[in-house]
Amino acid sequence: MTSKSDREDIGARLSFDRSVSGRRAVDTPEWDGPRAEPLPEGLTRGGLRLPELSQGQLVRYYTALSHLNFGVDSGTYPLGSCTMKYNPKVNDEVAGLPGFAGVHPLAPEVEVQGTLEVLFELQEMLGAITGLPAVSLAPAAGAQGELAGMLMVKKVLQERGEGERRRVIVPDSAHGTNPASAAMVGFTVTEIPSGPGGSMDPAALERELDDTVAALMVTLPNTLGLWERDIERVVRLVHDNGSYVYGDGANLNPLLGRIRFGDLGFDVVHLNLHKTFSTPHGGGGPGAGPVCATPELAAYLPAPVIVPAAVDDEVRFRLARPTSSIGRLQQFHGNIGVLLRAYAYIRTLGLDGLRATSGAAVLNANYLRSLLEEHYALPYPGTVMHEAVFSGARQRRKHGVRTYDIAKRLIDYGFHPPTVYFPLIVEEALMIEPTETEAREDIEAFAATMAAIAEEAAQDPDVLHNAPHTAPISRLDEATAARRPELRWWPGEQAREE
Amino acid sequence: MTSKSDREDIGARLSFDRSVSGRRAVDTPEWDGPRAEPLPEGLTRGGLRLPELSQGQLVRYYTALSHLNFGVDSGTYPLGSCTMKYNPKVNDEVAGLPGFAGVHPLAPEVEVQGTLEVLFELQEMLGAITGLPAVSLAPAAGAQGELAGMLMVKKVLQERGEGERRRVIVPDSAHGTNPASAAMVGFTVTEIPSGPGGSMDPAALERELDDTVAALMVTLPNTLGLWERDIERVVRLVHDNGSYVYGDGANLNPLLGRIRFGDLGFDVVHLNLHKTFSTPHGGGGPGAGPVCATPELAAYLPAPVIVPAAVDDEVRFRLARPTSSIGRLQQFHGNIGVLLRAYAYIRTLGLDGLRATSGAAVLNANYLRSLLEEHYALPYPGTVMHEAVFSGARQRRKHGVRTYDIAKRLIDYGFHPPTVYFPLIVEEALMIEPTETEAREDIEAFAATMAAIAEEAAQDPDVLHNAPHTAPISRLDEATAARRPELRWWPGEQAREE
Amino acid sequence: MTDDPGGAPTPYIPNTGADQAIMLERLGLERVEQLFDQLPAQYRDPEIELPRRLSEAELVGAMRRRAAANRDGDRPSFLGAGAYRRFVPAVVQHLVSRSEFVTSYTPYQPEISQGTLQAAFEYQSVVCELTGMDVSNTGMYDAASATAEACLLAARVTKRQAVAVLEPLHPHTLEVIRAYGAGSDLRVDVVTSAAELSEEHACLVAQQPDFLGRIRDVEPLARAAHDAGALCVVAADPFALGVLRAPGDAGADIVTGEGRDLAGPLNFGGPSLGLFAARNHFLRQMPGRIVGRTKELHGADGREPRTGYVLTLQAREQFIRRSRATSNFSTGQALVALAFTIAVQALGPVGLRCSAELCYQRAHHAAARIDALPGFTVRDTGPWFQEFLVAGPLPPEELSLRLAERGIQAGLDVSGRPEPETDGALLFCVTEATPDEHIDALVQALSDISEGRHA
Amino acid sequence: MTDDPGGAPTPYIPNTGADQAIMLERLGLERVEQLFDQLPAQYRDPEIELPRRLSEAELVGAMRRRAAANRDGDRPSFLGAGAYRRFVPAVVQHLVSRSEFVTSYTPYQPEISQGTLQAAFEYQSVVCELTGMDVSNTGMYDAASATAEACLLAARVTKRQAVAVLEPLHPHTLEVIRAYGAGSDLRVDVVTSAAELSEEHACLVAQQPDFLGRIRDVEPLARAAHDAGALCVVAADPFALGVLRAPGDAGADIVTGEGRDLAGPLNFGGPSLGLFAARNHFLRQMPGRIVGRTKELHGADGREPRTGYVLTLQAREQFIRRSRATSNFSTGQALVALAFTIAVQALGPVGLRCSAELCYQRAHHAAARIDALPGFTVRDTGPWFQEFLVAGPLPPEELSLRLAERGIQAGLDVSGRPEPETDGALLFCVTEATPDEHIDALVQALSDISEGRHA
Ligand SMILES: Cc1ncc(COP(=O)(O)O)c(C=O)c1O
Ligand SMILES: Cc1ncc(COP(=O)(O)O)c(C=O)c1O
Repeated sequence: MTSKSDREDIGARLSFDRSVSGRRAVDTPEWDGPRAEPLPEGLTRGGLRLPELSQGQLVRYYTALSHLNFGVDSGTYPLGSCTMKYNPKVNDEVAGLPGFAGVHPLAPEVEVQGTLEVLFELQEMLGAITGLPAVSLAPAAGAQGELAGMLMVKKVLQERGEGERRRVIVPDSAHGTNPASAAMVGFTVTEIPSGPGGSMDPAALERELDDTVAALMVTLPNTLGLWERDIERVVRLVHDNGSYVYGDGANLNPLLGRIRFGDLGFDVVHLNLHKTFSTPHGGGGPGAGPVCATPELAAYLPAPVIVPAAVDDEVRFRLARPTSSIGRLQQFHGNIGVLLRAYAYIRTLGLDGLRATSGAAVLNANYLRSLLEEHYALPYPGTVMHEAVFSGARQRRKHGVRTYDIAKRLIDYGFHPPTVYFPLIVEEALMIEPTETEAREDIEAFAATMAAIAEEAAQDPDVLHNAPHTAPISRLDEATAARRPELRWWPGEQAREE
Repeated sequence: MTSKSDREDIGARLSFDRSVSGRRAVDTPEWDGPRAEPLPEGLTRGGLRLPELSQGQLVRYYTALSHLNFGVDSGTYPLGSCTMKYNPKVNDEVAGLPGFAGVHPLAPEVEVQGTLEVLFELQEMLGAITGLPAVSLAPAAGAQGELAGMLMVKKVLQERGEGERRRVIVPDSAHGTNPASAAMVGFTVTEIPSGPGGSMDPAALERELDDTVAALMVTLPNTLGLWERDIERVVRLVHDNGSYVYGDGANLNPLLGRIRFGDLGFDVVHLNLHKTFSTPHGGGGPGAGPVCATPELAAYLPAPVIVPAAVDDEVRFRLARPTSSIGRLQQFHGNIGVLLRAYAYIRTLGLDGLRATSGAAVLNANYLRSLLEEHYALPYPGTVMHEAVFSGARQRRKHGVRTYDIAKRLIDYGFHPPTVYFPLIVEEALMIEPTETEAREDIEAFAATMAAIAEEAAQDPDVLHNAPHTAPISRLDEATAARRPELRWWPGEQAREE
Repeated sequence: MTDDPGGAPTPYIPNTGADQAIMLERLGLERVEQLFDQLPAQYRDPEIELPRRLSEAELVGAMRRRAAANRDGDRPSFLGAGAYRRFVPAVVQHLVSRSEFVTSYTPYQPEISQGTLQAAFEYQSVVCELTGMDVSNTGMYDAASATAEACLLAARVTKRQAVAVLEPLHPHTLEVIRAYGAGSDLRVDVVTSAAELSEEHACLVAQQPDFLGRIRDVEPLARAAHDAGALCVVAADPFALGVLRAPGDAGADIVTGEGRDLAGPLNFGGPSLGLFAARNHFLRQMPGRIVGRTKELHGADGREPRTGYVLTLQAREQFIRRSRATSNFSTGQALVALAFTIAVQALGPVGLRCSAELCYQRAHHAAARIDALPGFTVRDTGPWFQEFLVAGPLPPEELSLRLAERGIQAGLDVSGRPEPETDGALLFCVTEATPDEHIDALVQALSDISEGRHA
Repeated sequence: MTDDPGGAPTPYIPNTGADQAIMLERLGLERVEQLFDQLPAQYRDPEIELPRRLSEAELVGAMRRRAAANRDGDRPSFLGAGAYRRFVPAVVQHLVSRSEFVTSYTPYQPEISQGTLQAAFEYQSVVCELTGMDVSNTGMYDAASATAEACLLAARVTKRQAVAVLEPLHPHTLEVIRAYGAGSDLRVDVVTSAAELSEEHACLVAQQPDFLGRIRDVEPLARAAHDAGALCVVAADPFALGVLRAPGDAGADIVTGEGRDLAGPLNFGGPSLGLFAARNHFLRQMPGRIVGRTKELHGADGREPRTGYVLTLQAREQFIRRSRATSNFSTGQALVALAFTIAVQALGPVGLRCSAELCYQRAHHAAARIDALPGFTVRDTGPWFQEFLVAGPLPPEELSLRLAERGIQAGLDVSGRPEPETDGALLFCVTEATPDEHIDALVQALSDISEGRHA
């Protein structure tokens, strides 16, 4: 605890501002051997403005910053689409074993067989879980997985001589990375409206399908937390059109052990290991976004993939480059630390544990849905999968209270707010994903708080408008931040000039 | 951050109260081999009431508890006599190296040479620093070091045939462990009053010296933060009386590299490694309280000590039992983790660094003293060593504000209060030890706050009486806690019965 | 490292030469050294021989080299005898590393120490549940010193000047009782049966399981002690209490124990943690710190007073009662107690029982395999938990050496002891954390040795 | 593990059978499976072959075994080529392990994310200072993908469809540029001199130090790029920038770099961290997240509004602009960026310079010792930082194997490359963190090899 931070303007004093010339936080060794010729002057730097703090001061500063943050370990964090679940500490521990942590990415394969074995087994397990047996673990996050998948589609089409297929169809409920990834690959994005039930409208899809269509990108369950009712028909339509079905598998959590993308006919899917498979989110990464594909597309996977070596080889696993690989997306082999955690997670759950996980995640979401339904509008009623998207439209219209205000008010009650204003197709969206690691009583407490806030919205809307009241800082001026960006520390005078 | 904890009655809900039957935080392996004969019924236990929480719930609970605590890494913690300084993180890291952490205390010596080497070198270094070359690292804390030292004195006297020496003289400013340790060894404690300057009064000492006196226990610098002005004379008097001089070396920090107990004629001294040599205090341990003695007393040291092996031995260091050892004080060899940190600390400072440390500690204390002198009474004026003991007597008499209130008010300003009501000889004592790791600006901020509080005491004493206002909890009913002790969780009904 | 003479002298000291100059000026001084002028000049600034200062990177290198000079703790080991390798859940290290716990001290200011205090209350509750006792302190140095303190308590309350300790007891525990006892001029009688108790004895001390691994029936011991007007002190392995009868239920008055093994790695034996729990009756005679539950004096902003925790019953303690205190206890093993608490709670009632059960089964299975080897016998002297006596075709010392050649740490050589069953025997230990491969390696090595195959 | 069928199914799921029953009842259901009824029945609950479930202790054992199957990272290694072992101060790991940092996500709610946000602002400031740039994002996946994104940015702002990459460049970086470029149908021209630039090129990409370890003079490259109307993109090692001229001062428009090495251990290459900084001018074209400083809208309780940090300029980003975003960037490498920031700030201006200087001196000293060995030459082709080309008496591949037999990881075999100086050469790397003993071992091994002594 740092009670002082409640009063102090900690944000006004960066480490740079706390710096006193001559202080230092660590000693570094001195060179006492013969000195090499100094570098030519034109190549060396002048000054370097970095903060000078004693070690204790640096530790206090960052410890105090940590106290301004809310994490999953602080409380319920039902941020929809992000699967903010509790992540087992043992997975962090084993991922950090010196034997794994110490190895160089270009070490000869014979010297990294332990890591390669884990990665190979993880490929196999993800292939088994998705039903798409060709797996590359290389992408660093979901968005890079999408990029990989789209590049694969582009390349296979080019090799098939269908380079003119340059359109990608995306439902209007899709996560922003979907259209952005398609665009990065030079595809034109066609958004199609969702049907009235929240699922894709096969008719709308059919209208768009023609021989310019490279692929459909579809999120399953979709970002409304709903199962795509017509997914089998949709896949068939797309395939019949000679196009590919790309699956956004970031929402895999509710499907674990229940159904497989491969069985449904998907061609290529990315997963968000940091969401489903236990890497804590780190304030925004690192993550991992493996791509899983059909055997047909295996040759296009990003490099590297791990392959078993020939039987008589002295090594058991090798790094390989698929024959028609789209190439590398990173200098080395991906976010290994995240992959180790995912492996550990699957090993400690097994198939039963994975099924229990999806079951508990879906049950929690539906229980929450049922508790909240009377207090907030649910534009797409019925059974949800892992999350439920409510609308604050009623509160807005009746009481002039926005979803934004509801979110801020939740902070006062010790909850992290849900995702808001996404998906775009829901007015004043409140996208709530409890995950399987919240207890029944946590969900009930959250629902009770949401109900109390709905009541407050009616009785005393200003308490919402001015929320949060108990957070380390109150509402910030985001408009000015964007209009007159101040993006880095400058020394005293320069700062004033800016 | 857990903003909710500000409002919630977290103390009312122990892990036991959060328990739900059937939850668990870890999986343990199942035994799938053949089963041994079950234990006879009379030897096995019935139920076991322990909380059942999911792993995430357990983590959130203890994370929330941590947020209710203030540590050195949270801010200035000038708790006198405790040397609450910033402790380098690298020392924690190296003490935890698996090579050190994994070894069994009864492993053959040949298999633990790395640890024994460190311990041997640490003995040597502490011997060099104190000027008392015979060192045992075994005692687990300062108080156990005192016990060891007193047992040594008792034993050597017995062996000298002077078992009738059964009195130990202790100044009235001494830490409570001093008389308590002497008493545990069966000595009668005679307290002598301090002189008007805060140092021991040699005349008062002389009056007590006779052939029933086993030893004098003296703290250097003493608990008023003062150098004992007549220490040389005092030592001479005690020795001339055939008694031993025991040094409480818990306050070694200001003497590092400046002067040595051995040179001053002390016979045996304990150190508080956790205070001076960088083990963080852990909410109250573990610590380490080595005893350092003259060669005369070496044979009496507690076991084990580390000795170099014979030159032609295959091992370099051995555990040994001094010939007339008082024996073991613990089952094994002491708080090794603490000893490793002390070793690391001394190695990274060297003699220059140690001197810089004592210099900075003493300068900080005197700077603080000079800043506070006009606001609070300083019963023993003049240069202090590592800490300064003020008195809140003026505030008490004039404004009805006690030192207790001043301490609580400091919390509101983000500081840990100093030690209060100790030493007993200062009325309304405020014992302030900034340590060397506080920056000049921290000391100035603390002094300014103390000045502001003195002002508040005059203007608005109730703001002090009701402090703290911003802490996780307000003043607690300590009287009822002691009168009707509630010392453990009981299940529902039983709790009510109690 | 900056060579600017005005820079801070170490990374841990913020104040630079410029800072010091400002501070000295206020004090009317010119050099820091002047602050030490009152120290006797003849002894000032001695030349002290210390090794040259290392930078952080150099320190890490030096420590790694020394750590590497230890035998790798991951190799097979069958040493127990008071220190047991246990499975400690990963959450433990994670939570006890939080700097709010690590860098605070004894919770003198409860308003900003509720984390430490409430956790200590959890600890006391856990220890009471495990041991079947009414009250627990917040922990002591280690099991042996806690047991010695129990003897002192018994002597105080019974006003008797002797204690009886029941063999087989860990010889180091006995030594510690003797050392502490020497202070109070307590006679320590080593007995082999509770029948040897007399009216002179303040208490009977028994280890559970005993030093040779056997499970004791505490009830008759407690009865015998009480019959002699003495207390019954049981030094129990808290992990074994996952399956064994709580000593309190069997009549013990004080239960001590070692908490280190459940809290983390062995660390060559320390930091350790002494459990100390007793019947309510002895509360005000207990050594060590005790935490109590209470309420806020006033509810803030008109709310109900909230629950909080404080150090309590301090009238027993040295800083109040000085030479009449119940002990000299001050700094304890708080962080280890926190780790112990979290570990036990992470295991929970089911996990602790299953782990202890697994330990029992695995040890017995290993013993059976060894017993089946030609030339080896496991001495059967009643129910045991995790340690067993093995006699083989070679003298114990030689057997140990042969195993060491094969990279295996043998059990402790107990062959010199008075108990007949220890004749020619090593005390092997297998716990829930002993990997199967290690047991396989041991069985293989023993069979190789007995058949004269070379390492 | 509890075998009570009503217990929680895993340690991570709190709800027990009883909890589920209550929840199901409210939903009017009987079994959890019913919630999945809408999924096509024919594909429901497939049999998936996964290895059997492990308890925590078993997992740790399994992972330790696999980790042990890797070569020990503490043995001598002279591999660099884009991943460098560095001294990382201990405070880094300590601070980045704080769960408030670790278990939070992208700071969408600034009021309870100031820790992440303010630290990101520190990061942006540090990166700008090191690179000499005006603005930085909060970090990208790795240096190579950040460099590829820089090419895309250059193409967007220049509206040109080709980029020029200057050899020697890490071949993997080149591959990544090609892969990303394939998306935008960007032509990637590999050039060996800035003179090959033309009006078709959106940018010139140069590595600093270059792939073969030499230090580039960025100024003429930037001039050449600007003369061709192209941007100058420099992929720099941020550690080397402790002594090297900031690329921004030499005219670079965008600077990328790899932050992993200063943030922690190599981890087989990842998690990594891509630095991305640019001139102000390109701010609104930048990919990735950006944090800005602002004030509270209203000061609480009549106080002055305090300073806070927010994600800003989000109009560039995918979740707002979707297919017209500057990139698809979402989850990044925030925790690595935090570690990088703390490491650089812990070193501070003096420590970073001294460490980089030490790296330079140690590498040059090692090179000189190798060069002095009969049969070995260090190819001298200008100033270099920490990597150097060694040609020996054996073909590179064989030399590597001989060193491997001696437990030494040789430098990278670069002998197939077009540059004449790489002929028959290995690229050795020595950093500030390479222990002296390792260098001694290498020199000894090389001399043994050249004299035909056996391992
Ligand atoms: C549905 C969906 N798709 C894709 C992504 C992108 O994944 P990442 O953030 O790992 O790049 C996310 C998460 O942000 C997501 O929720
Ligand atoms: C002066 C003095 N002596 C002795 C002690 C006792 O040391 P410990 O708490 O380590 O037992 C202390 C600290 O509490 C002390 O400050």
